[in-house]
Amino acid sequence: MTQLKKQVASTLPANISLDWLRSAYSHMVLIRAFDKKVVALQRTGQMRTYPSCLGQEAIGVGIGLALQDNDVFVPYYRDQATLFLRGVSLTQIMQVWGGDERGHLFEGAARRDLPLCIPIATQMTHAAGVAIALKSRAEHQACLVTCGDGATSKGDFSEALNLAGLWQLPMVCVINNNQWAISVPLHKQTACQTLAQKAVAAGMEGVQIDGNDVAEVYQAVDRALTKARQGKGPTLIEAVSYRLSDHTTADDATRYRDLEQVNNAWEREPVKRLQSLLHAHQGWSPEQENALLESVRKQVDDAVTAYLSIPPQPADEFLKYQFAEMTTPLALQISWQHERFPEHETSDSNGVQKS
Amino acid sequence: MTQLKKQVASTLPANISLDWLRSAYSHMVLIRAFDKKVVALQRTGQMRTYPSCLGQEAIGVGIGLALQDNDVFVPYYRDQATLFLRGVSLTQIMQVWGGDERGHLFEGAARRDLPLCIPIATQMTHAAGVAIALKSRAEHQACLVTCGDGATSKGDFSEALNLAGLWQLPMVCVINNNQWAISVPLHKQTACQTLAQKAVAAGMEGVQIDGNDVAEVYQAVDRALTKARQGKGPTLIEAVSYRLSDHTTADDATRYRDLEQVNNAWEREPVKRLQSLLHAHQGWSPEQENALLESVRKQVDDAVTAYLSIPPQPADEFLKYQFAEMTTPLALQISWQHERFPEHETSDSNGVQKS
Amino acid sequence: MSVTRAVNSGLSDINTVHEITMVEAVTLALRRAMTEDPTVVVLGEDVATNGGVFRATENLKTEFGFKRVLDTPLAESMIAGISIGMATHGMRPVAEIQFMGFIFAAMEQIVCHAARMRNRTRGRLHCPLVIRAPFGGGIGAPEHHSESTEALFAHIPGLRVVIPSSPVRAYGLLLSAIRNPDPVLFLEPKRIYRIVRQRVVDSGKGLPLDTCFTLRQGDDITLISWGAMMHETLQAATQLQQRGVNADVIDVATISPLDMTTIVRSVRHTGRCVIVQEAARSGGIASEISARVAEEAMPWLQSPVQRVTGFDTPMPYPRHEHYYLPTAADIVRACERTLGVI
Amino acid sequence: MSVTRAVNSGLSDINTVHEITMVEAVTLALRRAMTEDPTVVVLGEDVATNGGVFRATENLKTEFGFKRVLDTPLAESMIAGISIGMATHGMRPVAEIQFMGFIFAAMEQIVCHAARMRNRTRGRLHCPLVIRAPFGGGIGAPEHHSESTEALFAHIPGLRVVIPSSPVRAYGLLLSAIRNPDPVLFLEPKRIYRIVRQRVVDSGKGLPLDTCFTLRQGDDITLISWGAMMHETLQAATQLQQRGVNADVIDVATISPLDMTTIVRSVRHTGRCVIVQEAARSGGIASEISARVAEEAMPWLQSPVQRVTGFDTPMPYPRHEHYYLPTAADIVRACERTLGVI
Ligand SMILES: Cc1ncc(C[n+]2csc(CCOP(=O)(O)OP(=O)(O)O)c2C)c(N)n1
Ligand SMILES: Cc1ncc(C[n+]2csc(CCOP(=O)(O)OP(=O)(O)O)c2C)c(N)n1
Ligand SMILES: [Mg+2]
Ligand SMILES: [Mg+2]
Repeated sequence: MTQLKKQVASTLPANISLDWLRSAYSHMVLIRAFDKKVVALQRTGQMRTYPSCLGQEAIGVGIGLALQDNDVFVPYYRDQATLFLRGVSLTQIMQVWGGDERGHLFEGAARRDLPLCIPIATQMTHAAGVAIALKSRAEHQACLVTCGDGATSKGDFSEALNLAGLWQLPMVCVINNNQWAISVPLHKQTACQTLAQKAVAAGMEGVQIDGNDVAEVYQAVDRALTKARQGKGPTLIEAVSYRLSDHTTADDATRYRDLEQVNNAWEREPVKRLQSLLHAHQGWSPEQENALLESVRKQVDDAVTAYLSIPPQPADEFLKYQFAEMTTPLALQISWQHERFPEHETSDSNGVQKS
Repeated sequence: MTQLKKQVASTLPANISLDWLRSAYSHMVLIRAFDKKVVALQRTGQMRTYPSCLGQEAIGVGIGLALQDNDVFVPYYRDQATLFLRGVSLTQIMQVWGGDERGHLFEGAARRDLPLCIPIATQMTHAAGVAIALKSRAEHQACLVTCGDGATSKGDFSEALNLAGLWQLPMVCVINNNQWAISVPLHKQTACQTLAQKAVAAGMEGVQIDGNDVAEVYQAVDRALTKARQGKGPTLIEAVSYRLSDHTTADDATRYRDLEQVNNAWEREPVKRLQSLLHAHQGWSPEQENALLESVRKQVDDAVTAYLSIPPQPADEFLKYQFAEMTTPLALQISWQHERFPEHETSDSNGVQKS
Repeated sequence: MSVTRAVNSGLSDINTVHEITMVEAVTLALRRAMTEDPTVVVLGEDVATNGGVFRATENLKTEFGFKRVLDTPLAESMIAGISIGMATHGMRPVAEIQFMGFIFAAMEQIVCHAARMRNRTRGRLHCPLVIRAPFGGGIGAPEHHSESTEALFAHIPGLRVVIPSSPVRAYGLLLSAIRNPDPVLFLEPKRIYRIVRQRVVDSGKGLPLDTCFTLRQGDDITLISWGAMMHETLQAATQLQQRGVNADVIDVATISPLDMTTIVRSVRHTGRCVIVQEAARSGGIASEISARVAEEAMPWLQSPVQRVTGFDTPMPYPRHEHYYLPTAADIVRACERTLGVI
Repeated sequence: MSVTRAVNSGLSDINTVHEITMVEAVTLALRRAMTEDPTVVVLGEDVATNGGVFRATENLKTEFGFKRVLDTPLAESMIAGISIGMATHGMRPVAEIQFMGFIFAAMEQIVCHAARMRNRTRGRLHCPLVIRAPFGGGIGAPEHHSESTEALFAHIPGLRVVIPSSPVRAYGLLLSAIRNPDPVLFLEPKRIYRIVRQRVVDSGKGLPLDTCFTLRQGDDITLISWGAMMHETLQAATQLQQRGVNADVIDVATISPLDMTTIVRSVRHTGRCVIVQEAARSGGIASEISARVAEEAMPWLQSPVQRVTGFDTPMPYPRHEHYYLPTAADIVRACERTLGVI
């Protein structure tokens, strides 16, 4: 296990090009702008409870760039960056957090990915199951699952790793160690010195990396994925970062943590840090920055416009996805919705919305 | 972590007297005889499904001798030896496995102990809770919990240890590693090289010991209990042994394991091994052996007689322990039992059995 | 039809002098219980420093210290399991499950242990614990934060399930739940955590468990509900009254064990019965009550019992949850059917 | 009173030519499903080398190899969770929970994920998995090995709950469950695993889910049950017949979603109804059926529906479990009450 690097590197990481860094930087800037916008939408009542990924962009982007299209991604709820890189549109991400299941109609490489998982750590065993399926077809793909630091206390985490280690599953788990589980700091979550060493209990490899360094995240994840695809077993990666935002828009972190700690964390935040590195290597000009910000603004604005113009589902639509075939009780309940809501709010019998 | 000793020691353990060994030996012989008898009772229809502790006597006796009366014991289901040393009568142990809750009316030091726990690993968090209670009263007692090797795969195991490590609870967990979870051998349960090292994930101490050496069990448990009572935190102890019997009387182990492995295990079984040690040190005579066997036979026979003569509970009795106060629905259901069963099979309104 | 008599016992009226909210009443009861009994301990995720995500445990850590208000690691099964261990050894844990949607990880501990410890040991040990959990929809929370799955717990022998529907009842029932020597699941309808204020006297007086509360008396129809839906049910009763129909309105409060005496007495009197639940329709508490009413009051029933319920789906994500939740209009319509006016 | 017509479709008669037991029928269906569909995989504790503690998966490992018959580590939540992952990715896992009493650790996965994957992704993903679990009392097994908690699962939207009561139905329903694209909890009443043999043709034909089976036809009273209690229910029907009372006997089979059409049709015909369940009384499936019958057939009912059930306690330890289990005599007595003869 490596120990968390505390200083910010100023040399270029080996085997990483300036182009790659520029691209990673662009993604990170986009996600940060997007995230900020969604929080703003929530404040104005156009968005539901939303978990910001502020400060975690390097983890999400590093993972997203390392995943191949035919790998499978099993997200938790703070994975906006990775989902976007998997092909989920910003609009769909907003749709999910705007309280609409249709956001889960993922596109692109994500069409086989699992939906966001809210019950903590439960996604861990799903990922093991996906990995079993991939392995059974000898497809040389891997499954990558994420979770938070708090999630490591929940039984599912251990159960899934134990199985992954035992069956040598093509699975990579990245812990987004943002040091907080809502109001509970990591040192009140476990006495384990690092989360990476939780891998010992599963007889598998554990690595701790700097989750604010997108290149390090990318390289560690890429290495672990390659290993998994080659049938060489699972890896647990602890990516150490910091949750710069409130837990969600429903939370007020000033109730439980010092501003000083947060300010210190801002010193190491991943976007600024990568920008400095690019600057230090003459890899990024003010013009490029301006062009990027402009393009990002447009992308985000377009996504918001699209999001805000999605009509609600008809009042009976949520009754249609319980089973592949309609059941008698549900058919009856659909008819009740037709009585409860005016015609234009329910779809016709073919499931096509009328208005 | 120590590694499992494979050879049988022939020197006397330090700080252990011959007297102590003789006493431990007597308990082990008693439990073995008892265990054999209960299996026989099951074969003749006088006992329900029973999990033999054949081969695990050193673990149970070692723990039982190390526990103090005011410690709390949280057993799993294969803890006949320890329960007996806690003051639970052989009759009560039989009563539990004969399918009668009244066997759980433990006596002696066990009156505050938890009942046998059947859902695997769930007792782990109970023990942590008991340890919290002990710690909150600053009573300098410890809580000892047991589980099987299979139990270490279940989430509760990790959740409990994580908390014990974090809150430095006065808790000791002894894993009875008998190498099998019904038909699943340990190497199909986990890739973790030792179970003791599962402690790493909880940031606590883990020790592997020879579970066939009663003195080693006693000393490791005693040390861990002392440490716990002193407020120095929890310990995980992996006691390596072998399940010489079928999983329970409902199981047929020949279906899934080699006789050869079992025969090898018999070479290291704890009772014979302790007897040899005593013999080697002139600590045990044939007369003593005969007297012991005679006393053991009598104890077991008396217990069986007592067990077989326990009358059933009245037909309405099981309805009376749901809540401290009788509820309306249950009172009604008791009246139904009075209609369903003849008067002599139900108790009178004071809960006193009539016949 | 007769005149409705608004019951004014101070305990039963949702519309009394406004003073504290239901979530504040929960805090008040917790503080009271902790003050009078040093073995009462509050535990759960984010309950101490943060005071709970709904602030139900606000300030308790400051008042009682970190030995009695415990922020646990994130593991619901563990929270339930340690509560059981603590309860069997002289403590009275009041555990919070942050949202009822996350209680399922603790199901094994609740079903297999909390609810059985007394029976299994024939009374040698018992398990005086309370598990509190906010539940129900209508606040636009993410997936898993809005379900009403109380029926799953009401079918577990040995477990009490208590649901307050007003600040006064939250205070009184929670105190009784904590003092009760057996395990209680205390479900808090979070939609009404803050919508009503009520004068709550911190008298330390508990309210009876296993007992329905009659919130309004009337001769024409019996309306039965619990939790947040009491609100819509009372609204419906008011609308009915304006049309001259007087409803007996019953808050079940303890959904297990059920106080069928009060319910059957009312239905035998009114001859008509509508039961309102937010939970999924099939296999809910409304079905249990409906079955019992039919079995025990059939000769008195002038028309079949009606159930107004949620649907046999999970609660939709927030954008569409209003499609799911029963409304006062739904209740009135069911009453009309029962009364034969439509 | 009319003459009982014993239905002889070969599917519905518990007393046909003896050939294989119900547990053997389970194995036969598993083998058939694995043969015809290479994505079907069996997993669980002790299912491979040991062939399952009840031998339901006997020899499957030898026939299909260890890649399709998986002995898992001991963790029910994990078993359910990996099944969900596998099912969303092209496999059809058939997971065994060794005893239903140990399913609670998997509750979160079942409620929060298996039952919701299709809805939550609006049909993009689905979850074709089967969880098999032996359940019910009467074999004298230790604590937690004898409960009937099917009602807890029948209230979960998105989950099918299927219970066979004969070898023929075990075979046909399990095949249909495995082929079904949605999650099915398949509960096997272990008390009747081996007490009846029946000729089962390995035709590969499934039996319809979501459909009751009428095992006997009669005009005088409707007897409704499922699982092992079908046995006592049929015995009671025979005893009644000897007294000239002819019962319509319905095996519910799929307890969620319920086929109320068949049930209501029968009760409207007979005017009397007794429902038999082994599970604890309050909040069980019998209550759901009773409520629905009362709501939909009240004008036809000549007397209130009767429920014959277990008690509101856990199953007693084996020595006293006969005090708990409903008997044919209990059912006959309830019928007598319904018929007004006592
Ligand atoms: C099983 C479960 N319990 C509780 C919650 C409520 N909850 C949501 S997020 C959270 C903290 C998670 O912390 P962590 O795993 O560190 O992830 P982070 O949010 O910090 O990324 C909690 C307790 C939940 N979603 N699921
Ligand atoms: C939660 C749960 N799942 C399954 C079972 C069935 N079962 C009883 S014992 C056992 C194996 C336990 O093995 P181990 O933990 O090694 O203990 P041992 O019996 O070997 O002492 C299993 C699977 C159970 N009792 N509880
Ligand atoms: Mg975190
Ligand atoms: Mg073992």
